Amino acid sequence: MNEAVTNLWSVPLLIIIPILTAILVNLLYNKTKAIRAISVGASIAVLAIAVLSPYGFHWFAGHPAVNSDGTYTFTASVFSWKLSLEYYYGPLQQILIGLMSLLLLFTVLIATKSLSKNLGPYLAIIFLTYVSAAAVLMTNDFYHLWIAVELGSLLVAGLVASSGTAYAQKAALKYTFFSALAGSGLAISLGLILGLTGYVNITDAIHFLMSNDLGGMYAVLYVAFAFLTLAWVYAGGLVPVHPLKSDVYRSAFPHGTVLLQTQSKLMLVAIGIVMLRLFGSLPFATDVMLVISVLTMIFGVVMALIQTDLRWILAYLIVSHSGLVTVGLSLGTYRGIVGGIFQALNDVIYMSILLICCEMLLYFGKGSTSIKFGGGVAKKSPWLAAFAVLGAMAASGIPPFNGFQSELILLQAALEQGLPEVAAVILMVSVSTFVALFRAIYSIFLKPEPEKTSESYVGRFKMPDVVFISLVVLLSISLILGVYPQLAFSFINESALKVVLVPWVP
Amino acid sequence: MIDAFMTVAYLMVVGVTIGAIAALLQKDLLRAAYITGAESIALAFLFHALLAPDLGLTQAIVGTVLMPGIIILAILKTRRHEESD
Amino acid sequence: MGSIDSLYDKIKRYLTSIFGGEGSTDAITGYSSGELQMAVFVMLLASLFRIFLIPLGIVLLLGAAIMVAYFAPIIRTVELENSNDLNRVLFWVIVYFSIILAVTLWGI
Amino acid sequence: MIEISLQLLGFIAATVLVVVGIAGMLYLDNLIKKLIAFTLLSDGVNLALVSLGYVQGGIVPILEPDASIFEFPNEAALIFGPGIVLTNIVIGVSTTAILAALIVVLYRRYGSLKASKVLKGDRE
Repeated sequence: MNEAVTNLWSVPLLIIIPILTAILVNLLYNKTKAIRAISVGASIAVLAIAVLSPYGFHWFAGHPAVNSDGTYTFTASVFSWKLSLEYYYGPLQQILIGLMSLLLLFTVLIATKSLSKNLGPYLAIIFLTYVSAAAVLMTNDFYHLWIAVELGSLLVAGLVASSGTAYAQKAALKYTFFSALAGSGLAISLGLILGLTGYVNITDAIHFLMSNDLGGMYAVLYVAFAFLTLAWVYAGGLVPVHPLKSDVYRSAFPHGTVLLQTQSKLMLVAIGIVMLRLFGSLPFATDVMLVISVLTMIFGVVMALIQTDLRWILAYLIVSHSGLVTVGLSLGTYRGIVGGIFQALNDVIYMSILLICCEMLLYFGKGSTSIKFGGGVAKKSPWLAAFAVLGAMAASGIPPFNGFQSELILLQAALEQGLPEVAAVILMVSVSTFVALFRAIYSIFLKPEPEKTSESYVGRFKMPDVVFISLVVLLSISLILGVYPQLAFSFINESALKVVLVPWVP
Repeated sequence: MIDAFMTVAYLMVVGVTIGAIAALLQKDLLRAAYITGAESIALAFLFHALLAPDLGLTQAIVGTVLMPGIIILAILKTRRHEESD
Repeated sequence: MGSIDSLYDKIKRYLTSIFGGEGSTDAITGYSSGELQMAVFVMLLASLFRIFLIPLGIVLLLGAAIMVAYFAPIIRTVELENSNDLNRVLFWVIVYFSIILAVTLWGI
Repeated sequence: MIEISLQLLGFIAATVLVVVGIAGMLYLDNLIKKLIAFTLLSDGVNLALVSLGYVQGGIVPILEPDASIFEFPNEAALIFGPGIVLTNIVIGVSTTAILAALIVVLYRRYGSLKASKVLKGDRE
């Protein structure tokens, strides 16, 4: 029977509201009050839409799915050729986009508080970065995936370069040069998959690959996999490009890095799930992904250990924890995928706490967050010290916080697969995160202040209310997820089961 | 008829190749930008020959005007010749 | 002379010769723990080859242990290879890409 | 003389462009030269994608009013390559613009276009 077309209302709003806000804010350029009102309103609206929206599909190009008897349907669960560009908004998308909207709100609040020059274009780039991550997460076709990844990489460069230092501009230039290789690789990969299957829709492509014997054309599929891996590595900052990505994380403003790391982790999850769905059954595919993730974890954490600047330590730890996300995905089992996605969620939360603390240190210290900060910040701003210590505990997987739960699941998943070595590497990352972070936190916050700098920093540091509220919210989310992780599992479970059991369903 | 067409195609492939290499070997950056434009015309013909005339038109406009324009603007804002040392 | 003891001495001597001081500053603790992490990681990676053949894993593990003790301070090399030079990153990406292609196409 | 199809010719030209582009990005020191190499690389990728859709003896994939609908799918060249390429050209232009802007800004700071001077690997 023929059904009426019921497109979901929330998906286009989630894309269009930030784009319109970006255009408007860019036109306003320097009118701080108007920009603040519009951008805060838009991010609250996006957050409300993400939380309140029902689940469902949105079809562009309007092709209905054709049944075998010639009728058409829009129901996703029955087998049929979709032949359309489609977006899917499900539980996984809801929790990840909802969290990203919350972080967008905090980022916008902090940015409008701390910056005054060129505020409009900066906020426009922030909103567009949000759009790119949301689109990659929701899309179920190759065109949107490719365009969102390409634009996301350009926006990363823009966000970094707008922080204005020479180092940031160099980092942006290097990152954009590299997008030539990765973006072209992604285009070739999509071209090969489209040429092989003939379908833009990922569901259709998987159906085709499952129902047809490719014969000698399997080599083409492998080449497509290799190019897609290159794009995955580039978008998420995994091992061969991690020097460039850690530069990017280091040299943006810390509140910009909050959104940057959210974007790259969401892209890792989204593209990783697409790769699992498409290539999960190929021999060696998940092995290649696993090797890349293990190398990312270890190089990130070793480079974090040898830094002497809190911003560099955080940059390399973000890279290393991206490896934790992808190791779960690349194990390919149900528990591994749940652990990977849950790790991405937790990672985004606790790294944001630490990055906002870092932003406050920059604000207090007039530009210097090196370990040679001098100590004694805990006496002047005890709340900030408490937040930093608790955030570091969450990051290194200490029980009452959320990092512990996801790392436990990852360890179980690795041991289930018979890979105790990978479990050992996960433990090494967890312990070294603790060492690297507490080395910095001790010498910035807890060490007594040297006597001679008595003329500077007299009195207590006053933390802005916005920052205090956002830190409290993030820390309470972290605690709630750590004590009661089933809250997040109810969102993640379904999509992990789908990837393992019915990979063609988005 | 077909042979003439293929001959032109061969010529264009040779033109693309030589243009690419010549653009990168120039010492004068402005001339390198012009050569990129010429290489784009050959590329546009190849697109046309490969049954994608719309892309041929796009490439002809973008590749001969927009891309060299951006590069020339960058050269005018910086320096024209490569540094020697 | 115990091998662990001498390895630690080697790393510490190397790092104090670079940074100066008596071996308890921020940089030196970080570098030495990073060095030990790399050593453990190389041995773990070698032992992963037990998936294909258990004796191969044992042999590679022993070989990796000997290599680690022999080439002891590798942390500066690791740091250099992880530098953000554009050409170096491009080089590593091309190496990676060819390895991925070789491994996956080998499976056919 | 060996018979070479137009598709193979396109792939050869695309390979040359990609190889020249990657080699230029790796070995040339001038930032503008690296930018030109980048445009060559994206041109090569576009050409490869267009050649992928070529059908020997086919027609342009535009449905004429008097053409037969049933023969059209068998004769027309495949459309997916051009669909990607059109976007890729536009993305290439915007990337080129961003790169050129960053190069100009860095030139004002350092007074040099040499990548070995501007982009050498260092920590702040």
